[in-house]
Amino acid sequence: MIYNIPYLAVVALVLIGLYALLFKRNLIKMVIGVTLIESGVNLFLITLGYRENSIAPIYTGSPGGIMSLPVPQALTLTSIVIGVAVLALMLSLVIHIYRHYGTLDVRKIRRLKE
Amino acid sequence: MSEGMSKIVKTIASAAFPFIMIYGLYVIAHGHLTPGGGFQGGAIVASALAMILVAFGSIWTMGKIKEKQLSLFESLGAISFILLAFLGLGFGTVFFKNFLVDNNFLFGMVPETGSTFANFNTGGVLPLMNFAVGLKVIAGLFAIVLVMAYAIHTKEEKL
Amino acid sequence: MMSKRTILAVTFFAIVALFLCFSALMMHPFGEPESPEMDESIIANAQEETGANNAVTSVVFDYRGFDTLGEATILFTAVAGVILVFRRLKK
Amino acid sequence: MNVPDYFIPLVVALPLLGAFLTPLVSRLSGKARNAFVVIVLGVNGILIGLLASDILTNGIRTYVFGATDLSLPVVRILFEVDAMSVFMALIAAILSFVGVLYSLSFMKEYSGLDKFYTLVLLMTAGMLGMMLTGDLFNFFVFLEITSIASCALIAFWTHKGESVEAAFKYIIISAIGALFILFAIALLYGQYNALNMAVLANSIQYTFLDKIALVILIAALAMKAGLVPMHMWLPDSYGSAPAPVTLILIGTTQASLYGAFRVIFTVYGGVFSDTAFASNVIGAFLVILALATMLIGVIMALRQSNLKRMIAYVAVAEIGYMVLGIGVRLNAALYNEVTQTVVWHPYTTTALQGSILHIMNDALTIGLLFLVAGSIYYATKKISVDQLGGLARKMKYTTVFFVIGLLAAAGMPPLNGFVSKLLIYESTYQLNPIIAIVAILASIMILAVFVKVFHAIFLGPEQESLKTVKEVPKPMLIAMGVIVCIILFFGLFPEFVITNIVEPATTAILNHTQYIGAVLGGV
Amino acid sequence: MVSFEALLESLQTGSGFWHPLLWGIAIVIAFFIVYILRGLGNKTYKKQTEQTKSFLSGNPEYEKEQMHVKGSNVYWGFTEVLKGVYDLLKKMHNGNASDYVMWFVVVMGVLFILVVML
Repeated sequence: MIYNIPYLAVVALVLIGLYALLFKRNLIKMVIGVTLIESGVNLFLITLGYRENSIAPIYTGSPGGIMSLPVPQALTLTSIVIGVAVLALMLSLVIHIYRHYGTLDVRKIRRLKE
Repeated sequence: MSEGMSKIVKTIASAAFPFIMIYGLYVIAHGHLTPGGGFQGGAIVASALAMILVAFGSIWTMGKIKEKQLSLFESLGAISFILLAFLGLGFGTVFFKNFLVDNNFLFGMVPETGSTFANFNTGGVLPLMNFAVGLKVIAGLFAIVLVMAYAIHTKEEKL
Repeated sequence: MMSKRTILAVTFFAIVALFLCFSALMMHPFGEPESPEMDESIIANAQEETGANNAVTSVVFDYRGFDTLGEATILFTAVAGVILVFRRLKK
Repeated sequence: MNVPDYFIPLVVALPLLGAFLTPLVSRLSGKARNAFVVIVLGVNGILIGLLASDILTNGIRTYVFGATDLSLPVVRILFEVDAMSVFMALIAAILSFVGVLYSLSFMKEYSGLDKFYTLVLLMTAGMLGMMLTGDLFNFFVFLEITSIASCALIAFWTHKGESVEAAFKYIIISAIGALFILFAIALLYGQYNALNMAVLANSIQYTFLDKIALVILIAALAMKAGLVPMHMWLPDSYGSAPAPVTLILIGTTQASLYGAFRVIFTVYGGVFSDTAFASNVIGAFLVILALATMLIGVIMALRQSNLKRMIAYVAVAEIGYMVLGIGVRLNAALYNEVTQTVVWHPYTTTALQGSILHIMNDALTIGLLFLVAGSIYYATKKISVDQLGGLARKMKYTTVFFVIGLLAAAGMPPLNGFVSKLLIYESTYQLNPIIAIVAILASIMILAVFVKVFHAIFLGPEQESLKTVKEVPKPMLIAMGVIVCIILFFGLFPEFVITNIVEPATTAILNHTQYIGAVLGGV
Repeated sequence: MVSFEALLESLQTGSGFWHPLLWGIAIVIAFFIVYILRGLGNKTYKKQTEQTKSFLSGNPEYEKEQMHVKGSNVYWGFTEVLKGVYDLLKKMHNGNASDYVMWFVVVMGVLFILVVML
């Protein structure tokens, strides 16, 4: 049980992000929510790769001993870059939305409905 | 902000710029030996360029380099990366084959198993891919930041 | 007085939160992944297969190099998209 | 015929290389860029055709990246191509090639075209990667490529607030979906320490965490595929994107649907062939959602006045038919106590055949209708149905194409929509007559929608404001004609298509042991 | 490569069959019947008489432009009857981006209850 605290932190991050997406009205805050979910997933991947008192999987001058799993670190690297790309595109769209609508309130950005 | 920040900031930024640059290039170059690699080092160098952008303002920076050239650099990096993969198909047998390892050519050596010292001349195509990805990430991230910072100042005309 | 939308959102948000917390408690204990054959074989063979001391780099560029190609492609896509969105519109 | 192994990665790598080269080529001239893009996509289509002809006859093939042979445990990314994958890849090839051909003259007067073609190529590469890969994380990466490229293309007309708004909604939706998919992949990885679909399908045990992962994957992929009630992003983005982009967006939506097929029938296929109850529950839920999708799609389409939004709601309704096949297959699983196995009625296979064939038919017919709507916009600069009328005098070819498209989309014989819908009706009638009745009612209402559109746009006296309308230029007509030819072929020779393309795909998607054996050597 | 007979097989759908050419033949026969019936009625049809004019309960006939029914007025009665349904769907289809995410959460929660609890 006590060993699952990191997973609970992951779930908490994801849920905070979902909360921001569901109940916040500012577009910037919704973007922050998306990035929170993304960081939660990245933390989850990194958490899966950890082993008890292990070292980084790098042989250069390594003191020896068991190494932590390398694959989740690679996946996290990929996921971080993907998150950067999505964030850049979302923010540039937010800039354009502000130019067109003059507001960032998600309830007023509803030209497309029904 | 379009004029950039005060003289102190500009001076310190231009003083710190080369050191951050060298550190980022080091991280890129030693990606196959130490923690780091193309993405991390590229992010460091791009942050140095972004510091210059913040200090001197986007108008001045856009005067120095256009986003067209940056996207050109980026596509060059991407092309070299995918060409390395195609060379694996050519020299080796399959796509993404590490065709340089263990043939005593460039980066061709193989370290002995276990804890070793850093030997730069190892890794096969990995260092080359690191360079390609580093170039790509530098150009890409800086292009994104530059374009977004420049777009704040230009009033878009409504059509 | 909460609106219908708030009630619906809160209810199902709570349900999803409940199940995600359960899944977090059901995970294997932190720090003891069971039977990682794939990563063990990578750690064992990374040096002589890829010639790199950094196992993470050998995973990123050799074992899962195609993912890295896709990742670089995603950055390329984002740059192209941002430049497209902020392009000068023809009169 | 047999093709060499390197065709398999080349199908994805060629559009990628083309996309990276497009900024350099567009430095030369616009014509060179257009020719380059058309050549790249044409060659890619030829490669996909050869690969498909090989796979459909000789069966499943795998390709390992970075190693000549596959060493266990599976540490490398590998492509695993079976008949279902090449079936989807054919759709992607047709859609992307026709879309580029159409946009040669449709997009001519706009700026930023080099980035446009780059993103189209990237979108194609992402779709093909999603369809051909055998690795879950690789699937996620290509899903993100497709999402980002299509989001940037939806926002192409940045001078319209609607386009930017639709793009923002799309990127929010796809980011959430992709992140939850990654969460589910991480759950599976943490349990089985594998990312390969075949390895996961071999070692899956349907524990609590597997159920969580299954739910998240189904929900996220259904949202990306536009299932009610998660369909609201679809009319927005379809309605406000340029027409060729909309054509390719249909392909991305169906790539997500293919992901749902793959997850349900391959990764969790062993589970559903052991326990009937779980598959019955999920199947019932999917059937209900599919019926709701049909009805809400057509009912909303009836009151639209924007032409493209109307067609987009009809596209939502068509998605219901595809999901109905999955639902029927899962819901009709019976547990046989004597043999301790799960058995299916033969009509469930027929239903799945119908829905798989309907994927192709929907791509062709709805794509054709979107192209016609785009050419009406190109000719008149109007998209509202109320401002149009009497165009049949001016745009003869477009009128004929629209008639063919509406008859095919409404499932009128002898066109292709009728064949797949006939299979779906007859098989679902044996499960429950109400389902078939609702499906028939939905397609009748689709016909009503399009009769309304046809009357309002093409018939009637010619309007004063539309005196100067001319027929659209040649490339657009050629692009629409290509789709019409394929539609007529599919409609006139149904048995040939089903025996040679659809049945291999259905057997491949249902036979998960073969998929596992191709990687793990018949474990 | 493809034999022509392979193209002309009829589709067996478990409990029936479908062949486009037979359908085409049926259509042709139907056209003949319609043509014959039309010929029977055609002799009692006199052109250039007021038999051909449209009779709007004595009112004069409008021009063609005003006679054209606009797109959103077609099926007016249908949308009137289904007004309740349309009000519900309008409330559902408000273009609020966070509602889109809310529906995803709703479906995920329902699936959680269905799959994990049962």
